[in-house]
Amino acid sequence: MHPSPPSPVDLTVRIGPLTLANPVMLASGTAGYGPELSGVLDLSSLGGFVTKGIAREPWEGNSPPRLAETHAGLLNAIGLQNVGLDRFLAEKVPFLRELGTRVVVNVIGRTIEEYVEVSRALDSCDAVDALELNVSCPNIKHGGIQFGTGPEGASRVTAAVRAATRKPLWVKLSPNVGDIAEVARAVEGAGADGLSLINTLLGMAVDLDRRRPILANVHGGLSGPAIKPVALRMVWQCFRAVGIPIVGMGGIWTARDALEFMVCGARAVQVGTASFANPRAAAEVLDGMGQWCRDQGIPRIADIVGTLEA
Amino acid sequence: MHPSPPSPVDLTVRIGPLTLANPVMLASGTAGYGPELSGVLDLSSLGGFVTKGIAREPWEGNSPPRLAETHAGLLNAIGLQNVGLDRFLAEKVPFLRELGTRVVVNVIGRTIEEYVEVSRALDSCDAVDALELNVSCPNIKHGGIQFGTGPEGASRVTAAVRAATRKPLWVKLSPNVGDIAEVARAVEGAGADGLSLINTLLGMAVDLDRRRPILANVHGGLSGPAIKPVALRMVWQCFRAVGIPIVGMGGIWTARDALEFMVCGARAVQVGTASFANPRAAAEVLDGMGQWCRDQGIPRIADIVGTLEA
Amino acid sequence: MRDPLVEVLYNRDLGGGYFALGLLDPVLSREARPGQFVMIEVASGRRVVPEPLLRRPFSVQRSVETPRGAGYQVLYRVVGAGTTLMSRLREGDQVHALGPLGRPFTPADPGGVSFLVGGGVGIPPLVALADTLDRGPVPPRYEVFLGVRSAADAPCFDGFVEARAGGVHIRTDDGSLGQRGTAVQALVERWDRDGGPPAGARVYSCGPMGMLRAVARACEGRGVPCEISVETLMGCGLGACMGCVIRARDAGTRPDLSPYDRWLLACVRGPVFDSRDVDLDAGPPHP
Amino acid sequence: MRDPLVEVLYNRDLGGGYFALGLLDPVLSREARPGQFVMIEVASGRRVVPEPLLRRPFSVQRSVETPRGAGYQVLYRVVGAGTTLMSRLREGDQVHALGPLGRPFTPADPGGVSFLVGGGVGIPPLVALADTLDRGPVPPRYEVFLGVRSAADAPCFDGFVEARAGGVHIRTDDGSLGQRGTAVQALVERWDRDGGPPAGARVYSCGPMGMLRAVARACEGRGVPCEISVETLMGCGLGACMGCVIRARDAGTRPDLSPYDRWLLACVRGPVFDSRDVDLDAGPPHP
Ligand SMILES: Cc1cc2nc3c(=O)[nH]c(=O)nc-3n(C[C@H](O)[C@H](O)[C@H](O)COP(=O)(O)OP(=O)(O)OC[C@H]3O[C@@H](n4cnc5c(N)ncnc54)[C@H](O)[C@@H]3O)c2cc1C
Ligand SMILES: Cc1cc2nc3c(=O)[nH]c(=O)nc-3n(C[C@H](O)[C@H](O)[C@H](O)COP(=O)(O)OP(=O)(O)OC[C@H]3O[C@@H](n4cnc5c(N)ncnc54)[C@H](O)[C@@H]3O)c2cc1C
Ligand SMILES: Cc1cc2nc3c(=O)[nH]c(=O)nc-3n(C[C@H](O)[C@H](O)[C@H](O)COP(=O)(O)O)c2cc1C
Ligand SMILES: Cc1cc2nc3c(=O)[nH]c(=O)nc-3n(C[C@H](O)[C@H](O)[C@H](O)COP(=O)(O)O)c2cc1C
Ligand code: FES
Ligand code: FES
Repeated sequence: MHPSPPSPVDLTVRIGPLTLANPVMLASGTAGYGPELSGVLDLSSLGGFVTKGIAREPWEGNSPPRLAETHAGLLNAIGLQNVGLDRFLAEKVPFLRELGTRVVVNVIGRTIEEYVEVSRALDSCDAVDALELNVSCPNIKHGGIQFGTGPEGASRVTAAVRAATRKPLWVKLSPNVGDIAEVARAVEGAGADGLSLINTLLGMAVDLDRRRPILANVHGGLSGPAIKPVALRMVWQCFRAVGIPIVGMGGIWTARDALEFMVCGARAVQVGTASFANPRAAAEVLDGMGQWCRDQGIPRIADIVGTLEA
Repeated sequence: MHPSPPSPVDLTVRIGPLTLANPVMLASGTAGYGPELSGVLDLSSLGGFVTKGIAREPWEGNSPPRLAETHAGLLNAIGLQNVGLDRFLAEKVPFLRELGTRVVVNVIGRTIEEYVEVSRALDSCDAVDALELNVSCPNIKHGGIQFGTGPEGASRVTAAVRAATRKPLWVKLSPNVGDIAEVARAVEGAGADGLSLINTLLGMAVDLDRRRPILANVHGGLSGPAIKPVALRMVWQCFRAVGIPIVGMGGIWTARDALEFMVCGARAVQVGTASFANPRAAAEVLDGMGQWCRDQGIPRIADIVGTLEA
Repeated sequence: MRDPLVEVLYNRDLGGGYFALGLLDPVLSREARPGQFVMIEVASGRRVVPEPLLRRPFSVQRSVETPRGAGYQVLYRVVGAGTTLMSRLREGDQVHALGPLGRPFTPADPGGVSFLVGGGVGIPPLVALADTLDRGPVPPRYEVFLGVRSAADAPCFDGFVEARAGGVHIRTDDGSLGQRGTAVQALVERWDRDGGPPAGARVYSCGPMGMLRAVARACEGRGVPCEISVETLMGCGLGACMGCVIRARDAGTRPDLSPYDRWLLACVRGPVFDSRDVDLDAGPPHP
Repeated sequence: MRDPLVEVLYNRDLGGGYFALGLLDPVLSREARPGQFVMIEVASGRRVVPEPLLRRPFSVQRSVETPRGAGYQVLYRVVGAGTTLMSRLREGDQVHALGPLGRPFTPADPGGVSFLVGGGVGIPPLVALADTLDRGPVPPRYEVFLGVRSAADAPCFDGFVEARAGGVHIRTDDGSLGQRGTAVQALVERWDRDGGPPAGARVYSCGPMGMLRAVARACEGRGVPCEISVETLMGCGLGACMGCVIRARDAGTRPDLSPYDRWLLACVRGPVFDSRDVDLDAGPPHP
C-alpha cells in the first residue's frame, strides 16, 4: 500500500492533439445532444461529450419497439434518428459551445459523400473539438455498416473525411468483424487520429409467445456489461496493432471497468448504457477513477494506459 | 388459451438423417466425455450428448487460470485439453455406447489432415451418431480458428472431412466473423449436414489491481446468457441463408431460451454453461419445453422451428 | 431535474396485483404536475449491474403527507420482472427516483368543463389532475369516467373512491362492478344524452392504447380538445436514448415535418400529447 | 452424486469475516469423507441467471446433528462476491449443494502417526479428518499444526479448540495468538527436536499455496508421505469443464505422461493429491 499523496491526481489525458481534463466522456447516442442529461449531471465536470450521430439530412429512425433488455445488456435499434446537420448547427451547437467540456460530434452517412459533407461543415465549427466517424452502426439497412465491416470500406471513408477536415478524427469501429486489428490498421493508415472501440454487437431478442422479434427492426445493437469482455479484448488487440490513441467503451458501469479499459490501452473511455440505469454514472465513474489512483499512489492517470502485463 | 391436449407432445426432431428423441443436447466441452454429469443427470433422457473436442493426438490445453466470470457470462480458455483419438476410442466410447442417447463427437484439429484423420477413424465407430466439426475454437493459437473465420477455410475443412465420413456432419461455426451467413452458405456448399451455432465470442477479463489478464491465455471464449442475443441473431441469419438444419446454442438457461432458438430456426439446442451453475439444467430446460408446448397446445415441437414472424 | 435516493414510506399490497408505493420526497411532492412521471430504479441496491437493467416509468398519482414528511404515491400493477422487484420493496428501503419528468396535462381554463377518462393503470395520473383541479381557484367543473376489466381491478380506482366534484362513473368490461361497458362508451353516452359535449369541454385521458384510440376518435369527431398520456417503453426518461417514440400524426405525408420529427420522444414531448398530434395506429409503441 | 436443495440450519457469524454454515443433508452428512467438498449455489433464488454465475467450492468441515436432522458444516471466509452473498443466507433459506465431491484424504493405517497441517480456511477439511481418526477403531495417533495470520483469524480453529488426541499446536504470523511462526515451521521444529519424523508418519495438509509448497518440501526431503488438498478455481466440480487444473509433477519431461495428463483436474483427481504427484510452482492455480 502506498500512502495517499497529498497532491491531487492529474487526470488529464491527451488524444492526439486534444487534451481532455479527464478520461471520461458520454458515449454517442446515450446522452442526446447535451441538454438531456445536463439537468442531472454537470457535463463540464467530464472529459468530453459525444453527440448522437449526425447525418447530412435529418433521419427518421426505426419504428418502435426500439429497445429490448437482455441479461446484463441492452439491445437498441434506434436507427440513427437525428436532427440532421443544419438543425444541429442552428439548434444544438449553441448549447454545446457553452458546455465547458470537449465536444465530439459523431458523424454518420449513407454514402462517403454524406460523411464528407457533414465533416466539412463541422470543420469550420469552433464548438466542435473532434469528429467521431461512426462507420459501424448496425441498425440501418443501407447505412454505415458496410464501411465498418471491412478494412477497405473503413479506410476509404476515413481517407475521404481526412481530406475534408483538420479536426481530430476518431473512427468508431464495428465489433462485428473477424479481425478488428486489421480494420484498425487500415483506418490508421488512412489518417485517423484515434479509434473509438467498440460500437454495439449485432443481436436479437424474441418475444416467444408472440413468435416475433421484440425489436421492430428485428436486429439491434447489444450494449452494456454483457459486451465488456469483447470490448476489452478488442481494445487490447488494437492497442497492440496501432499507434494512434484509443477511446474505449462497452459496458462500463463502474470506475474499475473504466480503469480496466485504460490498462488495456484506452487513453480515454466513454460511458453509454450505464447512464440509462443511472444518469450520474459517468460522474461516479470519474470520481472512482480518481479515488483509485489516489489509493494506488498513481500521480497521473495517463501513466496506466496500456500497462497490462500480458 | 388452448385446452391442454390429452396426448403427449411429440418432442422428436430430425437433424438431417438423424432423429433425436427430443431437441436438448449437452454442449461440447461443458459435459466432459459423458460420465462426468451422469451421476446428477439422466443422460438418456436428453436428445443428445456432444463430447469435448477430440483431436488426433492428446492435447495439453492452456495454463490456469482457465475460467473467469463476467456479467451474465463466463470466459474460458481451456485450450482444448483432450485425451486424443486413441484413448477416446478405448476409454470413452464404451461408456458412450451405453448412453441411450445420440452421441455427437466434437472434432478438432490443427490441420485439415488432423480433422480428416479423426473423422475417418470415427466413421467406423458405431457408438457415434454424428460429428460436429469445431472450426471455431478461439483458445488455441495455431488451432482451428483459422478455419472458422472465413468462408474459404471453413468450407475447405468441411469438404475434406465430408469425403472421409458418411456420418452426419455438423459444422460448428465461430461467431467472431463479419458475416456468419456467408460462412454458413460456404459450409453448406461443402457438404455439411447441419450447423451448430454458436461457439464462444472472443473476450478478455482483467485483474485491475495486478494489471494482468485474468486468464493465463489472455483471451478466452465468452459463453452464457450474455451472448444469447448474438446467438439468436446468428441462428436467424443462417436459418434464412441455408437449407440445412441448425443446432442452436449460446446462453440457454431456461426452457424459454431454448424455445426462442427454435422459433428462430434451430431444430435442436445445446445447453452449455448453464450446466455449471446447475448440472440438471438441460433436463429442466427439456421439461419446461414440453410443458410450454402442452400449455400452448402444440402437438409437435418440430412445428415451431423457424416460425418467427419477421 | 433531480435523481434523489428516496426512502420508501410504504408499499401497500392493494390486492389483485396492485400496489401503492409511497416515496419520501418533499421537493417532488410539491413540484410534480399532473401527468408527470418518475423513473424508478426497481433493481437497486444489492448488485452492481441491475436486472432488469433499466429503470421503470410510473406516473405520480398524488402527493402524500406522512409523519416522516411529504412525498408522493405511485400506484402500480405487477406485470413483469421490474414491477415484481418493486413489489418487494419495504418501508425504509431506498431507491433512486428520477423526476418529475415529461410534459404534464394542461388544466382547462376556469369556466371549462373537464372530462377525465382513465383505464387501468392509466388512472393514476388522472388522480393527480383531479387533485390539482380541486385545489384550483374556482369551483372545479369536471367529471370522471373510469374503466377496468372487472371488479378485481378495483384497486385502480384508488383516489377516486372519495367524492369528487362532478361524480365518478365506473365501468367494467364484464359488469362485475359499476355498469358493463367502457369508460369511453360512458363518456359518449353522456354527451349524446346531453345533445353533445358542453361548451368549453376538454378531455384528459390515460389508459391502454385501445382506449386512447377510442377517446381520441370520440373527441376529434366532436371537436373537443383532448390530451392523452401515452405509455411507451422508456430507456432513460430524459430524451437521451430515443427509445420511447410515438408516431407524429400524418408523419409520412406532411411536407413541413422533418423526418426527425416523424417519431416523437414520449418522455420529453409527452407523455401527454394533444391527441391530434400523434398517430396511435402506427406501429406498436410497445410490444 | 447428488445435488439436493438443502435447507440452511444456521449461518453463524464467527467474527473476523468468518462464518459457519450448517446445511441439512443426512445423506451427505453420512457419506462425505474427509477432504471432500461441495459446490454451493451461492446466488440462488431470486434471479434466473445468478451473479456470480458459478457455484463455489467448500470443504465439508464436519457433520452436525440438530433437532431438525443431520447435516454438515462449512466454515468459510468472506473474500469476494460469492462468499458475500453466502454470508447473507439465513436459517430456513434453501440452496443447492452438490456433493460430496472429489478424492478424499486416505487416512493412515492403524499404527501410523498422522500430522495434520493446516492454514487459514484450509483448516476445515482437517477437522473432518480428525473427526474420522477419532472415530477409528484404535486410539488415533495424530497431531495438529495450525497457522493463521493473527488472532483475528482464530475462527479458523473452529473444531480444533476442543481437546484432540495428540494436541493442537497453534502459530500466528504475528505472534498474537499461540507462538509466532508458521504451522510448517512448528512441524519441522518438532521433527528436528525428535531427531526426525516418527516411523509411519504421514502428513495431511491444506492451506494457502505457499504453505503447501513448504509442507511438501519438508515431507519430501524426509521421505514422509504427504497428502495435500489444493484449492483451484472450479467451474463445475464434476470434471466437466476442465477449468480447475493443477500441474502434474515433471509434466513437461515425463515421456510416459500423455499431454492430456499434464494438467490434472483438481475436482476429480483431487482436491487431495499425493504431494509428489503435483507441481505447485507451475502457473498460479488461481489468480
Ligand atoms: C409515462 C408512463 C407512466 C406509467 N405509469 C404507470 C403507473 O402509474 N402505474 C403502472 O402500473 N404502470 C405505469 N406505467 C407502465 C409501467 O412502466 C410498466 O408496467 C412497467 O415498466 C413494466 O415493467 P416490468 O418490468 O414489470 O414489465 P416488463 O417485464 O418490462 O414487461 C411486462 C409486460 O408489460 C409490458 N410493458 C412493459 N413496459 C411497458 C410500458 N412502458 N407501457 C406499457 N406496457 C409495458 C410489456 O410489453 C410486457 O408485456 C407507465 C408507463 C409510462 C411510460
Ligand atoms: C476444494 C475447495 C475447498 C474449499 N474449501 C473452502 C473452505 O472450506 N472454506 C473457505 O472459506 N474457502 C474454501 N475454498 C475457497 C473458496 O471456494 C473461495 O474462497 C470462494 O470460491 C471465493 O468466492 P468469492 O466469490 O467470495 O470470491 P471471488 O470474488 O471469486 O474471489 C475473491 C478472491 O478470492 C480468490 N479465490 C477465489 N476462488 C478461490 C479458490 N477456489 N481458491 C483460492 N482463492 C480463491 C480470488 O482469486 C480473489 O482474490 C475452497 C476451495 C476449493 C477449491
Ligand atoms: C440507445 C443507444 C443509441 C446509440 N446511438 C449511437 C450513435 O448514434 N452513434 C454511435 O456511434 N454509437 C451509438 N451507440 C453506441 C454507444 O455509443 C456505445 O458505443 C455502445 O453502446 C457501447 O457502450 P455501452 O455498453 O457503455 O453502452 C448507441 C448506443 C445505445 C445504447
Ligand atoms: C468450459 C467450456 C469448454 C468448451 N469446450 C468446447 C469444445 O471443446 N468444443 C466446442 O466446440 N465448443 C466448446 N465450448 C463451447 C460450447 O460448446 C458452446 O458452444 C458455448 O459455450 C455457448 O453455449 P453456452 O452459452 O450454453 O455455454 C466450450 C465452452 C465452455 C464454457
Ligand atoms: S426514454 Fe429515453 S428518449 Fe425517451
Ligand atoms: S471444476 Fe470443472 S473440471 Fe474441475
